[in-house]
Amino acid sequence: MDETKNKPSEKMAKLDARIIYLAMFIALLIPILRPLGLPLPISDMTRKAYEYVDSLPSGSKVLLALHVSVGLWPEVEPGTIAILSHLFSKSIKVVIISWGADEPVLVESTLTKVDKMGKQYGVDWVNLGYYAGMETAMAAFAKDVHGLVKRDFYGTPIENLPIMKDIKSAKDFNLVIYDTASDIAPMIRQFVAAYGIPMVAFCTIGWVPSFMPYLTAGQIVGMVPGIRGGAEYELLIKRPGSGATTTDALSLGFILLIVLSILGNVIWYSRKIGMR
Amino acid sequence: MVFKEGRIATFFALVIVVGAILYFINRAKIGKISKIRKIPGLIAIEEAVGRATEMGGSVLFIPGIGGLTTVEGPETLAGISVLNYTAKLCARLGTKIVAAIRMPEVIPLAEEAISTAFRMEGKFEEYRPDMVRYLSSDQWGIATGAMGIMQRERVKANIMLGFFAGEALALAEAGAVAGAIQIAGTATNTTQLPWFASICDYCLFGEEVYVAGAVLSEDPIQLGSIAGQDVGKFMAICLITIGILMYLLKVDWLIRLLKI
Amino acid sequence: MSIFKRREIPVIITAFSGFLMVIEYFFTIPLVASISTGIREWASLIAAFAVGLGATNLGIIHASRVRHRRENWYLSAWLLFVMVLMIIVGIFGTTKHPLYDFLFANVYSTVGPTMWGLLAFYLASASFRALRVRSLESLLLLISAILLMLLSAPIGGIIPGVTVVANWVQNVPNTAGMRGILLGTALGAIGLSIRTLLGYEKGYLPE
Amino acid sequence: MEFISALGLIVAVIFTFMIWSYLYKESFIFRIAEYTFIGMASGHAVVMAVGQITKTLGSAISVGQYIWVIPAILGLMIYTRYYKPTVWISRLPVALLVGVGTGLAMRGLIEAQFITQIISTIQPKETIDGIIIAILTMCTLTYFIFTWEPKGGSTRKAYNSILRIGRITIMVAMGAAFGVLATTRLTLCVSRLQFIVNSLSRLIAG
Repeated sequence: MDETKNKPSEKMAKLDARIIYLAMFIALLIPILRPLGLPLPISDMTRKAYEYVDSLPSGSKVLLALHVSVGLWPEVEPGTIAILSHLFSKSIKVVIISWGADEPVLVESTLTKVDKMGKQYGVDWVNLGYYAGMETAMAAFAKDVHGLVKRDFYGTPIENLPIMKDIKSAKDFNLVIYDTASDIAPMIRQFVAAYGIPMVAFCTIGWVPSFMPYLTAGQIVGMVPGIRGGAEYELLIKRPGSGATTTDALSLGFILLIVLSILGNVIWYSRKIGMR
Repeated sequence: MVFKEGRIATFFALVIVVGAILYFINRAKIGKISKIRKIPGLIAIEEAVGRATEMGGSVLFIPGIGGLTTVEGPETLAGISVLNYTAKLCARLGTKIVAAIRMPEVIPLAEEAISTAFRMEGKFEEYRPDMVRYLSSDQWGIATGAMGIMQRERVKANIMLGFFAGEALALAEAGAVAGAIQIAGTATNTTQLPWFASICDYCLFGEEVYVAGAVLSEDPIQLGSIAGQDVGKFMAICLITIGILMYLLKVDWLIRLLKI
Repeated sequence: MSIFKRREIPVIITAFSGFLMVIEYFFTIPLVASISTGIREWASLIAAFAVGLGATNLGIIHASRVRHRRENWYLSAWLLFVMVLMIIVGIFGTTKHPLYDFLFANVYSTVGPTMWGLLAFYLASASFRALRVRSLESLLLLISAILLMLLSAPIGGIIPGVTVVANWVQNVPNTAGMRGILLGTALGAIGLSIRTLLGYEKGYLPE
Repeated sequence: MEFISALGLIVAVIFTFMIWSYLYKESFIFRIAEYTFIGMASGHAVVMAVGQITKTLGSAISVGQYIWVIPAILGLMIYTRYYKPTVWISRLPVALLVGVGTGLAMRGLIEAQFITQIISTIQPKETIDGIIIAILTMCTLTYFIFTWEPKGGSTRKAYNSILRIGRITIMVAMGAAFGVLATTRLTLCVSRLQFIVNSLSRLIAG
């Protein structure tokens, strides 16, 4: 292919690379050591999600369903921390359930980073663990919670958990929050379409365009996209956390990437002209 | 015999594609061969191996990180076919070749592909067991292992063909830093293609990966089957054209037909 | 007989198991369903047996490096030591053994996140070196890459219009491009599978 | 902090930097990490496989399903490849694996990546975008036609511009995927850096 790509500037490219790696290292590290508080406009989709959750009366029950793999968890974790803090601050009961095997452990470690405001396990919130089968499991849970779930993540029979007493089916929830790195359609079919339960999506950034039509059609009441959405939610509940740090780092990182791609072309063209 | 619900149309689509492939294979058997457009990435393999030889470097081949028993199976087999061809070139030119393997069940296939190539070139005595290297069944094991090999064994041609996941970017960049000519391709996991498309010198997209072995073999029967695959593409284009016209006319029986 | 040993029997086995999977998917035939479920379970057990091939491969290569005192032979010895240690502790002391647990949690599990992290640095060098504008195609690649970065970067929300255009790029041309590749992929895989099941693909079987 | 967990953090942080040292240079430091990890991961794979084999066979035999002896024998047959006269035996179990994989791919891909993709193309959510997607999808697909092209004349010209549009669509898609994936990659790096900074501050704080 192009001669200039590898051959004459090989040594130069190696030297360049180290400087670039260092620049990226610094760009990502600075905000971690000292958060910059770069401007962060709050998008409509996140604001809608926040406003819906904020308007829930106290004593409401919320289902937090999870389907995010280990590798993508960091993208939704800040948002999850923010929403859990928000829910706990409003004395709303939270039931957590996972459609993937890793999520129960991930959410446990996330919960250690949430200020629980004295809320009690089993009374105010519960982690029901993992249920295999995706849409089949969703449908079974929505229809008959006690039919599918016998024990929580720790093996406690759910009859012994006060929170589960009034929760028999999907109808008993006021809101479904779906943390997802996969398609939202099955959850919409099983909860929104079948039982009319409102739903908010916390998703990885890659899914935003696919979920947009559901938002405009009103099938989901709000959407919190990835790290950026998580940071926006942190701002809305006025508790800047790791989301804000990460978005600062992302902003710097992206500026660097864009500058590098332009700079790379400028240098390449000037060398090309120089060689003629 | 009872059809499963919702799979009838899919079954007939498969029958049409397979039927077309068989028809063109039979046509090839009686000597009617279709001409195949050139795939630059495949022509470049010879150039890449040649340059590695000139520079006294070696050739690294990674047939993906997929195994055999899942949908990634055919992609792995496609990689093995090209490995066989690359090994032939290496045997001919006396260039060192290393195949990096992740899934253990792929080891026999890779060994068979390389040793057969060396035997066919009449250089079986130059075949060494360490040409096939298992680098653990972990995605990052093969990544770190291959990155190490790229620098230590002066890899000047890096060919990656098969199923790849998150490690694709690491492999492609490490190969570029090592100064290798890179030819890469992957199919089912399309999200990894941007790295290959932007970083590597040549990139094979989707279907090109699967036909690579057939094109390189120059075997008329295998080439014939590619014409059969093209029938599938014409079928898709027709269905989309008719379907979108029906959508505009607000008729939905084609969709219902495809869903039976 | 020798010719059977080489090609015919393996091809028959491949074709039988392959077509069985296809038939099971489309038709409700209880016998086929139970046989093919059985064969799939068998295949996963056989693949488990094959893991020993990996350890054997490492054993042969690295033992020979140690024996001939090749460059870095002590590293090869270390690799074998670590592998055998993991196997012995893991099998006889179970994976819950404190040593196994310590190594797994602090070394093995460290590598995944570390390598994912490494990709950010490679992303930077790739942006600098690989996103060259050589043609209209590569210019559009660069523009759509920058647009989508701006979409995910918080700072992108400040520039008016970016969100709309970037969402359109991801929704429309991106969907179309990926879909075209996927359609081709399906056909390519079917073609290769048919060639394999009928014994025309020769890459991995001896001539 | 407990000694063991402190040691664990130290090991994890050091290991991270040993691997990242590759960015500066492929050196002895990286090599130790590389060889350690490959050894460890291979050992772990064997442990997992042994676990799977004993569990599967154990539970099958305990309920009297002696048919499971057959796959066990097939599995062991792979190892006949180390003795030349019996190499052919080792090809039989591998042939079974190849058959299962190709069969699964055929049936899975025709459904998920062919019919489903066509259905979602002709059932668009918005009209104008839907039509553009359909046209661009067909142009992209044309790019993959290998054995047919029109001969000369204006058809040829039209065909070439379809190919061009197909290629451009693919490249725009590649750029979009590049940009989207960049987010994930940077996020993961930030979370690793956060881990290191937190670990170091915990270690210093004791």
